[in-house]
Amino acid sequence: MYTDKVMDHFQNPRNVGEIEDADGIGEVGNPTCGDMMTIYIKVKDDKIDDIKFKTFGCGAAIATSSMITELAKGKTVDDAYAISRNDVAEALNGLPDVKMHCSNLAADALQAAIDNYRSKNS
Amino acid sequence: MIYMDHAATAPVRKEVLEAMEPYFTKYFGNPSTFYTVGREAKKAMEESREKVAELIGANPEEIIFTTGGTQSDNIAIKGIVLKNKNKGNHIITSQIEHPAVIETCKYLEKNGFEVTYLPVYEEGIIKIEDLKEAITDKTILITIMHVNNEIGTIQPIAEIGKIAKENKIKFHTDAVQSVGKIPVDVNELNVDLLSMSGHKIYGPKGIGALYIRKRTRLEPILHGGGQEKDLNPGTENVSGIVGLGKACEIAKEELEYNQKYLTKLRDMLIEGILSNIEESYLNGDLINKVPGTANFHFVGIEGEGLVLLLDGKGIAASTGSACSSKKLEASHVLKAIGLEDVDSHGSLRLTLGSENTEEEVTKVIQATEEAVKRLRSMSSIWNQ
Amino acid sequence: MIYMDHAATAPVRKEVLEAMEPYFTKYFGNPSTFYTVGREAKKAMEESREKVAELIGANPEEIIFTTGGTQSDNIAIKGIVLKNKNKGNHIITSQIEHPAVIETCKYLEKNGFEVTYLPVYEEGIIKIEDLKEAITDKTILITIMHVNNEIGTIQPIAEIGKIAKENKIKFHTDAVQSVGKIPVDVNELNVDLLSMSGHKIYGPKGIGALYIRKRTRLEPILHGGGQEKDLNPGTENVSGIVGLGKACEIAKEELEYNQKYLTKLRDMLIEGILSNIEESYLNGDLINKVPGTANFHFVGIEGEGLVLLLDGKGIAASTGSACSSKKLEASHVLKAIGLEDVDSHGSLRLTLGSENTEEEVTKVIQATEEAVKRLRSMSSIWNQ
Ligand SMILES: Cc1ncc(COP(=O)(O)O)c(C=O)c1O
Ligand SMILES: Cc1ncc(COP(=O)(O)O)c(C=O)c1O
Ligand code: FES
Ligand code: FES
Repeated sequence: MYTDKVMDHFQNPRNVGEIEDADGIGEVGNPTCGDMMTIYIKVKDDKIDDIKFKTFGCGAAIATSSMITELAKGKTVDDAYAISRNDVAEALNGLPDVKMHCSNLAADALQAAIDNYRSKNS
Repeated sequence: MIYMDHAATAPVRKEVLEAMEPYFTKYFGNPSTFYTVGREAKKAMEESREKVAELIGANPEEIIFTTGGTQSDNIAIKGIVLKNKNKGNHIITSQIEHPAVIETCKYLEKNGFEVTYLPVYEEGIIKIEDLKEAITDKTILITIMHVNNEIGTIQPIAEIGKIAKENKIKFHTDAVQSVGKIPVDVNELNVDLLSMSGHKIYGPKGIGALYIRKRTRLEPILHGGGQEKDLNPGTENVSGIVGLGKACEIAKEELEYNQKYLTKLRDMLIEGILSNIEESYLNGDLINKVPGTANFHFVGIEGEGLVLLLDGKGIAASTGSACSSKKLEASHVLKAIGLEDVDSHGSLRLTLGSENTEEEVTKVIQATEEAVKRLRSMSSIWNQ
Repeated sequence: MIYMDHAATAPVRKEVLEAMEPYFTKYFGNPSTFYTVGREAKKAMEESREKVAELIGANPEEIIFTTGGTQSDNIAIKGIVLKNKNKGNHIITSQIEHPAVIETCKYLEKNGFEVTYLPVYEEGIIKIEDLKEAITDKTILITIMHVNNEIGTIQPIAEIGKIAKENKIKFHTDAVQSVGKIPVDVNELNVDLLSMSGHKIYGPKGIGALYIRKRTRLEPILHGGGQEKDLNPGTENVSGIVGLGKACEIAKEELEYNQKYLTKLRDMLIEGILSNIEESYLNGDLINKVPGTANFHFVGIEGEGLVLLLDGKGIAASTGSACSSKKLEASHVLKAIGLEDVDSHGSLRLTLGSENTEEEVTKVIQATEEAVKRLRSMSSIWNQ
């Protein structure tokens, strides 16, 4: 069902947690639908300096959260904002069709966090 | 591996496989033929029919072999309503039936029939009052499952059957999850039709049976060479039939012991989980429940992840979470007993079998505790 | 035992049973579950789907598993006509189809459909001219078997398929008796749907497959948990599926050799019987025939007695005689090729398999000669 990469990120998720003094927080999803994702970012010199997540959701939701934090870390804010759901799915060597929306969620959460950061810094 | 998903399927017992083997290679004849190797096959089939009948208190002539629980349900429900459509068009069932029954009813709704889906309340059990109220002079079939596959609750089948009889309405029960697990007697239960499946009782997959009370007429839904009273045509799955017979024989012998043993294991499991894991709850009634089944929900986590983490520790378990289903819909059963979507997402079903041990139960409690902790530590909706 | 009734069923090959065994007890999981033991089952199922597809030149996604040839025929025929009933109500088939097709067509006739049964003449083969004439603008399905199970004749499927395509009519073929015996390629044959069965090719009973060309839509006739593209719901018969896959793999490997070998044995059989037994005749075309099948009639005797005498000598064979059938009707196939009832009563079908030997053929010729002589010696309609 899941690729080895997905299972790896599910079982050993990177960057789990919260950032106390985050520069941006993005929260998407709905617990009723079984998914709820929060991404915290810390920005330094226009780059994602630190990033953490917390997710209530399926294996794919956790793995995509983990993967997007890896993809975003160190990128400029603009580049991080441009990460698409396909980028996430591809980096995980693919996701089952019904789980593609989970990677959507991860991209949305990161964008929401960046929006939140930008709104505070404009 | 610790296998705790016996409501999904069970391994074939060694004795069952041994009984089957000669019918693949030695007595391989087509039971419709009348030379020796065909007659041997036929004979084995009829012996198996007797064993199936014996387990449920029926006559062998009242048993037809099918390709599983789903086909039994389809043959029974469509067979009765198509045969009796000039008498009425109303069917009564429950909200927590297996898809084999629910989807069949939905299909019939699209074809001119009306269906009442009785509620089951928090306990997961229908109310006889609701049933009585639902009956009209157009009601031609009541179909209510004996034991639910997700939460294990037992419906008051004998009582339903009495009411059906009084009202001259045909009564079918899907007993796929009760046969071989609790006592099932077609006469005590007052049923006209009863579905069962081999692979839930340590028999092979792809074989089942349908009990059809004498003088109950069905319209066939499959057409062909006339096997199984014209209701399941096609060359008979002889080895599967022999396996089903053997599985029934063993189930009968071990029923009493297993009921006690599995009740003990299950209660240990429930006690262990509820006392060790905070914010954990049992789904469905505790008392009217089949011995081996326990269904929990854990606040703040999602069931698919839980099942995957348990799998990582060699434990096979199941969830009613939407995220694990193909259609991303939460379990209709958990919904029917009043669980909020967010709670049904955190559900875990553990169903025990006779090969499980106390040691395994202890391990599963511990592994579940760890997995729930871990998932909560990364959950965005868990805050302690 | 000398087994010469391979058109009825065949023993499961040793390699097939060996391939199946782990899926009863070790990889016994329900393929719908997503923990390891369920995923193993699912994986085996998909590998098997590839093997089935490969044997008939299809894509794996175009294969669904069924419970046998009869179910494949029912799912295909009813599925197509119910899906397309707003386009027309006419079906074309032949007079010599298997009951799985004929009875399905008769049932549809009772439900508003019209069916043309094409004649097959003395050769047992339809005429393309007849087919062309039968087509109307209401025709929504042509269903014609590839190889007949009684006389072994091969229909011009590729040609029929071409005409169906030109007229935009869906085309189904019952290939239960051709798959694994002669080359079958769904694209060369121009078919939209093709039925096959496991137990005719040394696989297990109770398992089959249906090829459904991409973008061909069917109305489901069974309802349940959505397995096999919603067309055959129910927990999958994993061991059976694995067995079918293995049987297909072996059939593919040995096809060329077996075709030659069985043709040789069969010709030896035909030559031996016709030259040794007076007033003996071959039923159906000799040329357009599957390698292993030979169907005879012997003047002055009755088939059931013949089969019983042969059985007494350890030979398993079959007859188209009414006296051996449940309904006491003579074979509709022998009738369709113009045999008088009295002749079809004296019919004998011998169908060879790869485990048969020349020595066995010799013995069968001799035993048949003796048995026919014996029956004639007591026959009231035999006078020499
Ligand atoms: C209650 C119930 N009914 C019907 C079925 C269907 O049985 P089968 O999988 O043999 O078709 C199942 C199990 O899948 C079940 O649990
Ligand atoms: C031509 C043909 N079609 C269909 C069938 C039915 O197949 P099954 O017995 O697998 O249902 C058979 C054999 O019985 C057959 O010979
Ligand atoms: S969170 Fe529900 S499917 Fe991924
Ligand atoms: S002669 Fe007895 S059944 Fe035909």
